[in-house]
Amino acid sequence: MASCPCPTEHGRPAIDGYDPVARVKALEQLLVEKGYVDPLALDVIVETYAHEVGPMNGAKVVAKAWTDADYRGRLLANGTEAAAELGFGGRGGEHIVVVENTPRLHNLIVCTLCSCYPWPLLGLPPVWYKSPPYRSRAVIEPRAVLRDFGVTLPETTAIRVWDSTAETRYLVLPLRPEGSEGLSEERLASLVTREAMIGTGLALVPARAAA
Amino acid sequence: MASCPCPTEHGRPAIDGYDPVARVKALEQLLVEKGYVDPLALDVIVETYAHEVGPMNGAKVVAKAWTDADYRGRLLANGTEAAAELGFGGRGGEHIVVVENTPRLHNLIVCTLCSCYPWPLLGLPPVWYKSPPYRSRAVIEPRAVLRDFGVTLPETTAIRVWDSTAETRYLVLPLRPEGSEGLSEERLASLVTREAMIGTGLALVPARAAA
Amino acid sequence: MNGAQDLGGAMGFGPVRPEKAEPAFHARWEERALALTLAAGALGEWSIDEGRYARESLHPALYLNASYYEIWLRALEKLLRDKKLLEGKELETGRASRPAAKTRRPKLTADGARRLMAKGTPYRREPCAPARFAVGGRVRAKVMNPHGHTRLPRYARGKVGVVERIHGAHVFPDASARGQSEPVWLYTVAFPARELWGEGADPTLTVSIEAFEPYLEPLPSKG
Amino acid sequence: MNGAQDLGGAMGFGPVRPEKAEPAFHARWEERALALTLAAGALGEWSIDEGRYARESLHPALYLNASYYEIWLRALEKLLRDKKLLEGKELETGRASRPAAKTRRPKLTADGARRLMAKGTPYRREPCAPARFAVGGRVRAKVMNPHGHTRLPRYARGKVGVVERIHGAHVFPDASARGQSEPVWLYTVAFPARELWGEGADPTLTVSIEAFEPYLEPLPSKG
Repeated sequence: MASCPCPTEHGRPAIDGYDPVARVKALEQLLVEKGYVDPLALDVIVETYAHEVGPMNGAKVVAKAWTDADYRGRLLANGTEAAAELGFGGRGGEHIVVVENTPRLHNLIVCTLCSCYPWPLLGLPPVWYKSPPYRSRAVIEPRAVLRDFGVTLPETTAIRVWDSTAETRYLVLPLRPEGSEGLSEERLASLVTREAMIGTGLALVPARAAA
Repeated sequence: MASCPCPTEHGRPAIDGYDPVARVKALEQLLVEKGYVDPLALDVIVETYAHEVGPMNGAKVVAKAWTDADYRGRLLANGTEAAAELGFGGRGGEHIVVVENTPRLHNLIVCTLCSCYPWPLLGLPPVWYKSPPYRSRAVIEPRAVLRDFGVTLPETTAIRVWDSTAETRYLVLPLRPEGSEGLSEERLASLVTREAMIGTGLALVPARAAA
Repeated sequence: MNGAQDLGGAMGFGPVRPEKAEPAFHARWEERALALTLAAGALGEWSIDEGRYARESLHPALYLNASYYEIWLRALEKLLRDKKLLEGKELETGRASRPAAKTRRPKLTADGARRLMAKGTPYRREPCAPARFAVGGRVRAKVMNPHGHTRLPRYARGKVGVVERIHGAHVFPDASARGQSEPVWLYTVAFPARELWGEGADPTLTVSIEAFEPYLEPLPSKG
Repeated sequence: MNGAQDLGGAMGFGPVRPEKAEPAFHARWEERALALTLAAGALGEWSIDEGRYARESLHPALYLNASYYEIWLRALEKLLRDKKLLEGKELETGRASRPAAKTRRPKLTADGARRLMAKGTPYRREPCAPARFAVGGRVRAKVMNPHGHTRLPRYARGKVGVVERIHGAHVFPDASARGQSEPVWLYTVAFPARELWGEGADPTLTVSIEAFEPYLEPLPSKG
């Protein structure tokens, strides 16, 4: 007996025989045939989120904020406008709010009700972000959740969890890691993981990033 | 695609391939082999709840309460002792509380957390009593639940729902139906359905009982 | 625990579907699942609350897709494993691979089963202290979210109700599920639906829970 | 609605399982499910909140057993049926059996898709009235249990928090899910974990929600 019934994005069949592979194929054919959907538009959407939009966008924003105090100020004051300065914005990120980690405060983003996430900066949310274990536990035992990611914060660090229950979308500005002095924005961006911008991780220290 | 994924007591396979029929057979064999369980004891338990204990017990209690005001008083004061007068009690009914319907107050029993139920008076709970639709809705929209049973109460009737969150087990003493004057206790008992003693039904009126 | 068992107020499950002339059992495996649960429970290795906790600890995706006897059966297997009466391997193969463990109470006989069902196991105990609350008193159900077993449903937490009945001191499920014995006072506490559900609640509805004393805190006795 | 989507504080789901170097999609059907959802949504027949409601209305036993893209796909089929763009029979057979319905907006082109993703659809609106609450004010999240869509999670209901930010007036999801437009003020309200979870809560934890003004009620400004 499988002891973990967690659904995966790919694998377990649905409980009522529903076959998403077959259904999505039939549905696309039908919607195209009826003239509701243009397959070329579908391709553009897939391409965008498969290749063009992803955590590398958010990482650029973070790296710039680490090196440019004025930009950091603008970013924290109005995330949407500051992201737009770098060309990022749009669908799923119409109202961006950036929250800053400090040595005494760690921020964590969750959407307990669905899967709200800053698409233009981080791309599509990972499976774990959309799944019941994260959504249920982030608001009640975030330290235990962080342990699942291998992160242990000092007990003196306060934790602030932001439940994304509206169209405002949150991004964590992580602490700039030690040993990153003098690095270029590009190198700095390579230290900024998706998890660091959600708050389930920390920015990489340069040695580890190189390893 | 089946649109209703409600599990039934018999039918749909488990989501992880768990086969209760095979498992229970293997488990019994194993427990008997190891000397933890006597198959004759199992037979006695099954016989008891299949044939000896059921809503007919509760119906006798109700019929007696309808015809014997002293008994009714004792029943409402101490359900456990009054049930024992008629020989009913034991497992799953160690602490019985009887609550009385009046023209202005209708009582309904539920166990939102599991399946607590007055076994010695009603036998084993029906599937619907143990299932999420009833357990979730009885405490927030009992009138809608009653409609599922074909029961509509006057809007002026207050509803009292008893959530059985301890080992106290509840039984509803339903209103004695009109047209039942002068009937024998035995005839009266035949008007008392399981649903009437849970509160999801009313006692039958004699004409319908005969039909 | 805030598991899938805590269903009060949840939505989306569809209508209640009563079955006409429902039989006591729908299949032979259900009969045996019930009887095995009772007989194994009589060995004294776990309390009724440990049994409930084993059920509610099932993954919610399993719990909500299982019939009730399937839930019982899965929990029984878990208890037998956890209490080391059986090994996982024995459960998989259906064959004993080591001798039986010693149990607190002997194997239930046919006569013992008759006695068990006729007598039950009362949960009322001698109180350790006087009752803290009186009938008619206003109390608030605590806000609490333990990981262990509790019988305070989520929908009542933080809500203000009135003590209606006192049932004496009973075994405290939260402790009993940890194998501890701790009698506490048990009350019926009634809440107006407006308090529980807010705007749009049925104005004719009152809901009561059975509340163990540690679930309750006193309120200033105004209004 | 108190559906399976309202997961904050629920227990029993096991650990979070991060996937190393997780790709944007795990299978081609996921790509198409996402793209179809966005392209069909662009026809203007339903709001983002109607979409969410379609997902959270799935039977909890289905919701908790489905991957997220399966949830999206099931909801998309439901919306297409409910809005009469497709018939159930067409969905079953995969073949059109009647002409297309008229839609509020035209079919999304490739260029249109680029614009849609680059521009998004902001949810901020002109306010109809001044904000009722100020930064620093104490507010209570209402006790409410609507059957329709809401974005006030159960764990915050009845709890007292502090207004931290005001985001302007936004589309109100509860109304938007019914096809109505009603801008209301949107706040960030922060709650100490002790208020949300009670005894045993992490003393270093504060949790905020985005709270629409109709979810909030004022509190006497003591303490």
